[in-house]
Amino acid sequence: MTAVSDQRPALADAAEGDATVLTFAGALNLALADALEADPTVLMFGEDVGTLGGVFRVTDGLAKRFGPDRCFDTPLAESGIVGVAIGMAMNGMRPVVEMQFDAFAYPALQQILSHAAKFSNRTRGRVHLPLVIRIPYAGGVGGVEHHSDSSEAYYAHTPGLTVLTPATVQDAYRMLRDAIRWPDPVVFLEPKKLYFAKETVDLGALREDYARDTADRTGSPRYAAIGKAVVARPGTDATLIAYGASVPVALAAAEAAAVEGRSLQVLDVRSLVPFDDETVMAAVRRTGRAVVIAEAPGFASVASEIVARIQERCFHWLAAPVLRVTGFDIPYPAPKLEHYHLPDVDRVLDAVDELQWEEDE
Amino acid sequence: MTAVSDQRPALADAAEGDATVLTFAGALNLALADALEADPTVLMFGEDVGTLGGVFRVTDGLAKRFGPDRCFDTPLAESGIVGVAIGMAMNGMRPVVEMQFDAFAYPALQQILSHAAKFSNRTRGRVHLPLVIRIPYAGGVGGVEHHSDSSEAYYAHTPGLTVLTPATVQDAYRMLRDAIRWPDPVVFLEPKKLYFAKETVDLGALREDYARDTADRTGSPRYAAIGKAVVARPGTDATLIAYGASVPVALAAAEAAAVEGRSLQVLDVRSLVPFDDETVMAAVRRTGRAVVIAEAPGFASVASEIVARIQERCFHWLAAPVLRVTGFDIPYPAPKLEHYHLPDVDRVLDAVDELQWEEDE
Amino acid sequence: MDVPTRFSGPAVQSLLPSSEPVQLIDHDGNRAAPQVTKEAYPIPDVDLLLRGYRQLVTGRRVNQQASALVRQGRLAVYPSSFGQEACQVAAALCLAPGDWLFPTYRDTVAAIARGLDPVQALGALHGNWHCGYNPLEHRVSIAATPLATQLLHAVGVAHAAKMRGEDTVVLAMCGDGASSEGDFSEALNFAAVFQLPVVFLIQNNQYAISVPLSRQTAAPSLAHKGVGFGMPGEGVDGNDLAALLAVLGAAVRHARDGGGPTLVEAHTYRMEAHTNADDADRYRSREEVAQWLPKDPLRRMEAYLRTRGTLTDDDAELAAAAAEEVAAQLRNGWQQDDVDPLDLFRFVYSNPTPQLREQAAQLQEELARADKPDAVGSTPSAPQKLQPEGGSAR
Amino acid sequence: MDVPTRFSGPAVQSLLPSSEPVQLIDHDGNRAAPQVTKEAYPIPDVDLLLRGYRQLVTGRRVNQQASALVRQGRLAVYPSSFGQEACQVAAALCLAPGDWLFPTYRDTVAAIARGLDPVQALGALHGNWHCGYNPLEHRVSIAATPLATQLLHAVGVAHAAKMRGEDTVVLAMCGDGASSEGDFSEALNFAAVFQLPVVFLIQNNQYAISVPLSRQTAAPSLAHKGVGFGMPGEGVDGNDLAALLAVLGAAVRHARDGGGPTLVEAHTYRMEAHTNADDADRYRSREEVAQWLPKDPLRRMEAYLRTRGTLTDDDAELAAAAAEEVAAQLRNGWQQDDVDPLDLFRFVYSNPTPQLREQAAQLQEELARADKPDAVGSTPSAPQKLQPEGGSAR
Ligand SMILES: Cc1ncc(C[n+]2csc(CCOP(=O)(O)OP(=O)(O)O)c2C)c(N)n1
Ligand SMILES: Cc1ncc(C[n+]2csc(CCOP(=O)(O)OP(=O)(O)O)c2C)c(N)n1
Ligand SMILES: [Mg+2]
Ligand SMILES: [Mg+2]
Repeated sequence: MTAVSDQRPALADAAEGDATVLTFAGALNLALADALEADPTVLMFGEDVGTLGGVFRVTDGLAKRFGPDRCFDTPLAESGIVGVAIGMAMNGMRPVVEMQFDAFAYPALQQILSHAAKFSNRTRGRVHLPLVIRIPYAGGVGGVEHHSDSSEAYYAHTPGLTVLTPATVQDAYRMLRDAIRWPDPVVFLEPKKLYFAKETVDLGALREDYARDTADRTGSPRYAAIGKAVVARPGTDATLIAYGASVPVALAAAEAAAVEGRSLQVLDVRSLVPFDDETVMAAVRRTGRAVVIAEAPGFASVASEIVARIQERCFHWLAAPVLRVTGFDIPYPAPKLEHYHLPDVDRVLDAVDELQWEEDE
Repeated sequence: MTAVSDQRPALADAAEGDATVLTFAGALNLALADALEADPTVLMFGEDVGTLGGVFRVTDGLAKRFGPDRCFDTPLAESGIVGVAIGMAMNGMRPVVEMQFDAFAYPALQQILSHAAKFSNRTRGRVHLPLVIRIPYAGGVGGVEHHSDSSEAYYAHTPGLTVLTPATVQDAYRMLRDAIRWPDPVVFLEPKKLYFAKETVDLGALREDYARDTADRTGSPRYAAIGKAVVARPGTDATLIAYGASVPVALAAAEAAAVEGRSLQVLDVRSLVPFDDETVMAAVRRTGRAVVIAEAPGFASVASEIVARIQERCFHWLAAPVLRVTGFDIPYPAPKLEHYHLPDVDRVLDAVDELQWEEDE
Repeated sequence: MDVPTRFSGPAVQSLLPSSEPVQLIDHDGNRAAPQVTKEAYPIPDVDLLLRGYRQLVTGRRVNQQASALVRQGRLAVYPSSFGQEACQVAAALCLAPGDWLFPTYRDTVAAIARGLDPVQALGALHGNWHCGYNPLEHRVSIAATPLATQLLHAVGVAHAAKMRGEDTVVLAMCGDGASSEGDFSEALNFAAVFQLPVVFLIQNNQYAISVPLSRQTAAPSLAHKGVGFGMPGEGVDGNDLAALLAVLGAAVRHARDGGGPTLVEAHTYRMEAHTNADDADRYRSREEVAQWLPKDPLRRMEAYLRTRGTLTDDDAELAAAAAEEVAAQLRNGWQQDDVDPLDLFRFVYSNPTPQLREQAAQLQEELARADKPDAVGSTPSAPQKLQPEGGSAR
Repeated sequence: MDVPTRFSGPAVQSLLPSSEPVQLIDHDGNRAAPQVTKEAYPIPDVDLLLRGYRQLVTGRRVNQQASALVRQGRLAVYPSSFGQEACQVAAALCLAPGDWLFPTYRDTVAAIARGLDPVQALGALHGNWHCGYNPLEHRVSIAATPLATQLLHAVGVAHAAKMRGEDTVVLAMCGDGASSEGDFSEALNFAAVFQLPVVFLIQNNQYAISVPLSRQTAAPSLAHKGVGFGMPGEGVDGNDLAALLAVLGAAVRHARDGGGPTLVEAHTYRMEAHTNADDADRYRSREEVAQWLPKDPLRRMEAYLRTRGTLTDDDAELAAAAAEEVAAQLRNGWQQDDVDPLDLFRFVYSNPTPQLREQAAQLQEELARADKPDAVGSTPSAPQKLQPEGGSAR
C-alpha cells in the first residue's frame, strides 16, 4: 500500500574490498545475509519476506540463498509473528522478524511489552530472548495512513527493550549485526525515508571492521554501536541532537548554518535504549546550547526524554533552554501534507535562532 | 488474580445531601450510574463488569439497575471490546469499556492507537468517537506481574487521545462524568491504589456542583477538570508536580517538609492530555523549583514531558534543574519488592533537598 | 453444562459450508449444473442481475481508470479489484440503504456501487486526506488499512443498531490474509455471541500481497471457520455475480430476521498486482494468472444475460456509457489540491488542545513568512484561526 | 486454486470432534458405555493410571494446602485447580521428558506433576519474584498471566524444535475464556500452517472469572474451532483421567509422528472461586457447583481402580503420604524472604544499561542509609555491585 515498495536495494555484487555503492536497504540485506551465514540459529520471518523479499526488499534473495527454513513467510498476524519468535528464542534460535510497517506492529504490542521486554527479568535471567523486531518506521515517503508512524516512544519507554535506529548506510549494517548478536530483544527501527539513501563503502573493510569490533581482548562480546551515540559533525556553537531520518535533516541544517557562520555540532543518538548519556552530555556541555530533533509527535516522546536528561545533567552549562523540533501532536498527515509536519532545515534553524544568542555573537 | 478484588466500594446509600463516606471506587460507580441515568446512549461493557460488578466493583449493581443491555459482560478479548466500542460510538452510542488491568489493555493497543485516536481526524471530524476506556492502572496493591503497569505514556504520546487520571474521590466522580460527556475518546486511568481511599462528601452537592459546571452561559458544554490542573496544596519554596497515585505521596511529602519549615506547593495535573500549561507554568514560576513525581518508569515518560515543557517555558525562572522522582526503568516488581520501586515520601524529600538551596535557606 | 453433551448432528452440519462453493452460472455463462448446497439458492431475478451487470461494467472501468491515473501520477497508489468486481458489486447490491458497508482499501468499487461519489471514494489514494467522503452519508465506513480491525467496528455498529431495535444489517469485508489476524476471530466471536446482524464477506483472492493462501491457512476452506464461532459459513464462487447475490442475499435476510451473523467466503482471484507498487511476477506465474481469465466475472454475467436475451446491445452500450461517465469523473477529479494545512490541527480533537493551538499558530506563522513555497495558508485567503468546534459529538 | 473445490467429506469430518466428549470411566468409576468416537481410544494401562492416581492425590492436596497458605497470608493469591486435577495430571503425564509444557496461572499442579519443586512452582504467588523456577530445567514455561499469549510461545518452541529435527512435543494449556483472545486463534493457525507438534489443551471449566461459557462462544463446542484451522479437534470429559490420558496421549503421538497439532477441549468445572480474592456466590449458585461434586476426578479414578482391585489400601495410604510430604514442603517453603532488592536491576538486560546502573546505585545508597526498615541490602552481607553479565544468550 505504499508507492515505494517496488524499488529494490541496489545491493552490490561487486567484489569484496572494492568501493561499492550501497543503499541503506542493501546494507540491511547484507547484514542479514552475513548473520544468517555466520550463525545457523539465526532465522528471519514475517509477512512477504520470503519469496517477495519484503516490501522494501530488505530480505531480497535470502529465502533463495538460505532456504525456506531460514527465511520464510508467515500467516498475516503480527502478534503471532512476535509471539512465535519469542518461543523460538526460548528454544535456542535467534529470530529476526519484520513488521511490515510501523503501525502494523501495534497488534504485536502485547507480546512486545508484556513478554519480549520482560522475559529475562521474569525468569531472573534464566531465559534470555535474543530476538530482533525490525520495523520500517517514520514518514516522508508519501505513504497512506498508518504507514508512517514514528513509534519509537512506545518501545523506548518500555524497560527491557533495546531500541536502535541507524541513520547511515554503514550503521545500518553494523547495528543490525549488533542487534542480532545482542542477547536481549531489540526493536530495530529502520527509517523508511533512508532506505534508498546511498553511500560508497568498501564492503570488505566494512565487514572486517565489524568483525574486529565484536569482542574485546578477553573475548567478551563487544557491540559497535549499541549504547553509543556518535558525533556526526563537529561544531562549537550549539548541538543538534537527532536520530534516524532526522540526522540528515540536522546535518543539512548544520551545513546551512555554517554558511551563515554558525558552527553546529550534530549528534546521532543511534541507540535510544541504552542511551549514551556520556557522549550526549559531553557534547551539550561543550556548546551550552542544544536542539533535539525528531519526527515523532513531541509529547511524552524520546525527544522529551533527551531534553529532560540534559536539563537534569547540564543545567549549569546551559545558556538557553534546550528546544525541540518535532512532529506536531497530530496523527501522521496524508501524503500531500506531510511536509508541513516533518522537522525540516528551516524549523531547525528557527529553533537554533531562538537559543538566546547574545547580540554580538 | 489480585488480592484486592474482593473489596467492595463502600458506595453510600445515605440520602442525597447528607455527608457520606465515599470511596474512590464508589465515586466512579456513582458517576457511571448517574451517566447511565442521564443519557440513554451511555452503556458499559467489558470483562466481569456485569453480574460480578467488576473485579474492583466499580460497576457494582449497574447491570441489575440498568439491565443487561446497558451494562454487560463480553467475550474475553480486549481488542474486541475496544473495536466494538468504536463501532458503537460510530453508531450513536457512548460506550464506556473497562480493561480489567493496565497490561491487559495492550491487546487493544492497535484499536486504540490506530483507530480510536485517529477516527475523528481521518474523517475530517465527521465521525467522532465519544468513547471512554477505563483502565485500572499502576501499582502498590501487591498485584502479581502484569497487574501494576503505569501505562499512561503510551496513551499520552498518542495524538487524538484524551488522557485523564483522577487522584481524589471528588475528581473520580467529576472526571468520569466529564469523560463520558466528552466528544472524543478518553483513556481514563484509575489508580488502583486509590480505589479504596475514602472521602466524606456531600453527594447532593457533588452532583449539583457538577451539573452546574456542565455548560457555560451560552449553553456550550463545559468540563469540570479536562485540561485543568489543580493546586492541591499551596506552597512557596518548590512545586511538586504529580498525578494519580503520586498525588497523595506528594501531599505527604509536603506535609513532612512543612514540619521542617519548607513550604511545598503540590500540583495535581489530573489531565495529562490536554495538558494545562498555564497552571503548571504559573505554579513553577511562583516557586522557581520543581520536582515531578510519577510511578511509571521515567524514560520517555509523561514525567519527561513535564520536565521538558517546564525547562522550555520557565528556563529563566528556574533556580535548579527540575528533578524527577519516578519508578525505575524496570518491569514492575513482584509484590514484595514494589516498595523499593515506587516513589515515596523519602525519595521526594531527597529530591527536594537536591534543588540547590542556598546555604541560608 | 452437563458433561457429556452431544455436539454434532444436524446443528453442526448446518454451520458447515456447502460441499463446494456455490455456483449458479458456470464459466461459460450457462446455468451451472445443480450442486449439493446447504440451502436452495435460487437465481436472483433478472432486474437485479441487470443492475449488477451495469455495476460490473462500471467497476471494471473504475479499476482500469484508477490504474491509469496512478501511471499518470495523479493517484499515489491503487489496490485494484480487477477480477473481483462481482464480489464488489454483490457486497453493495445486497444491502438496503439503511444498512452499513465496511470496505477495505481494495473495495472502492463496492463503495461506488453503493452510491459514493467516485472521486470522493478514491480520495484517500489521492493523498489529500485519509478519507475523501463522509462515512455517515452512505453508511460506508472509512476504507480500512490495518487489516481485520474494521470487522470489529462493523460488529459494534450492528450491536448499537440491534440495541435500538433497528433492522440494520452490516456487511463487513476483508481479505484471505486478514482472516489470520486475531481481530478477525474476535469480531466473528462477538457477532456470534451477541447474535448480531453482520455478514462477514471474505474475498479470498488467493494472495495477501505475495503470500499464497496455503500460508494463511490449512483449513479445508475459510468458510469452515464459521462453525468454531457457532455461525454458519458458506463458500461461493466469487466470480459468479448471481451466486454471490444469492448467497449474500440469504445471509442478509438471515441477519435481518434476527438469525445472527454469517461468514461468506468468496473464492476469487486478484488479477493484478497487490498495488501498482507491487511486482507480482516475483511470486506467481503468468500462467497461473491466465488460468483465471476464462472465469472473468464480467464476461460470464454478460454471456449469461445475452444468451437469455435479457441484455441487448443497447443495454450494453448504455452500461458502457455510464461507466465512461464515472471514468471521466475520475479523470476530472482532484483538479486542485485545495487543502488547508491548518486542517492538520482541526480534527484531532473536537476541542483543540492548547498544545495544538500553539502548534497551529506556529505553522500559521511559518506559512505567513511564506518560506514554504506551496503554502496554501500564505495566500490571501488565509486559513481561519483554529477554534474549538464545540463539544457536541456529531 | 481452481474453483469450485470440494471441501467436505471424510477429511472435514476427521477434523470435527467426536459427537460427544470422550469418556472412558463414568461418574461412578465404572467403565463408560461405548460411544461413537472419531478414534478408538483404548483405556490406558494400569501402571499409568496408578501413577496418575497418585498425582491426583498430590494435586488435590496441593490445591488444599495452597488455599490454606493464602488464608494464613503466606501466599498472596492462589488460583485453584480444585476439580480440574485430572486435566492437570494428564497434561503432565502425557509428555516425555524432552517435551515442553506451557501452563497458565491455574496450572501449578500440572507443573508439579511434571516434576517441578512445589515451592518453586508456587513461587510467583508468594510474591518474591515473577517466577520461582528455571523454565529450562524441566521444560515448563513460566506460568502465563496475559491470557492466550503463551500459546504462541509454545508454537515457537515447537517450530524451533521441528526445524532442528528434534521430536519434541509441546503441550500448551489455556482456559475457555482465553479461547476468545486473538492470540488463541493466531497460535492455532501458525501451528496448523506449519504442521507443528503442538497439543492445545483447553480446560473448559465453564467460567472466566464470573463470565460463563455462553458469553465466550456460541459454538457447538470449543473443539469445533479446530476445523477452521485445519487441525483435528477433540472433546473429552475433563474429569476423567483415563479419557484425558487416552485423548492427549493420542494427540501427543500424532504430533510426535509429524501429524501436526491437535486441539483438545476438556470439559470440566472450576469448583472453587477464580482465586481466593473472588466471590463466586455473586455469579453462580451453590446448587450448580454441587452438581459437579459427583463427577469429581479423584473419587472416580479411585473407585475405578479399587473396583478392579488395582488400588489397595496400602497404595492409597502411600499416595496420601506422598501428598502429605508435598504439603509439608509447601508449609515449610518461603521461610525467609531472601531476595536482594538490587535484583530489580540485574535481569532487565544481560548487560545493564548505564541508566540502570545509576538507578541501582541510587537504591543501594538509599539502602545503605538504612532508612528503609526492611532493606535486605543494608544488612552486612551487602548486595553485590551490579555488573554486566556478559553478552552470551544463555
Ligand atoms: C495489521 C496489518 N498488517 C499488515 C498490513 C500490510 N498489508 C497491507 S495489505 C496486505 C495483504 C492483505 O491481504 P488480504 O487480506 O488477502 O487482502 P487483499 O490485499 O488480497 O485484498 C498486507 C500484509 C496491514 N495493512 N495491516
Ligand atoms: C489478556 C488478559 N485479559 C484479562 C486478564 C484478566 N483475567 C485473568 S484470569 C481471567 C479469566 C480467565 O478465564 P479462563 O481462560 O477460562 O481461565 P480460568 O481462569 O477459568 O482457568 C481474566 C479475565 C488477563 N489475565 N489477561
Ligand atoms: Mg487476498
Ligand atoms: Mg475458565
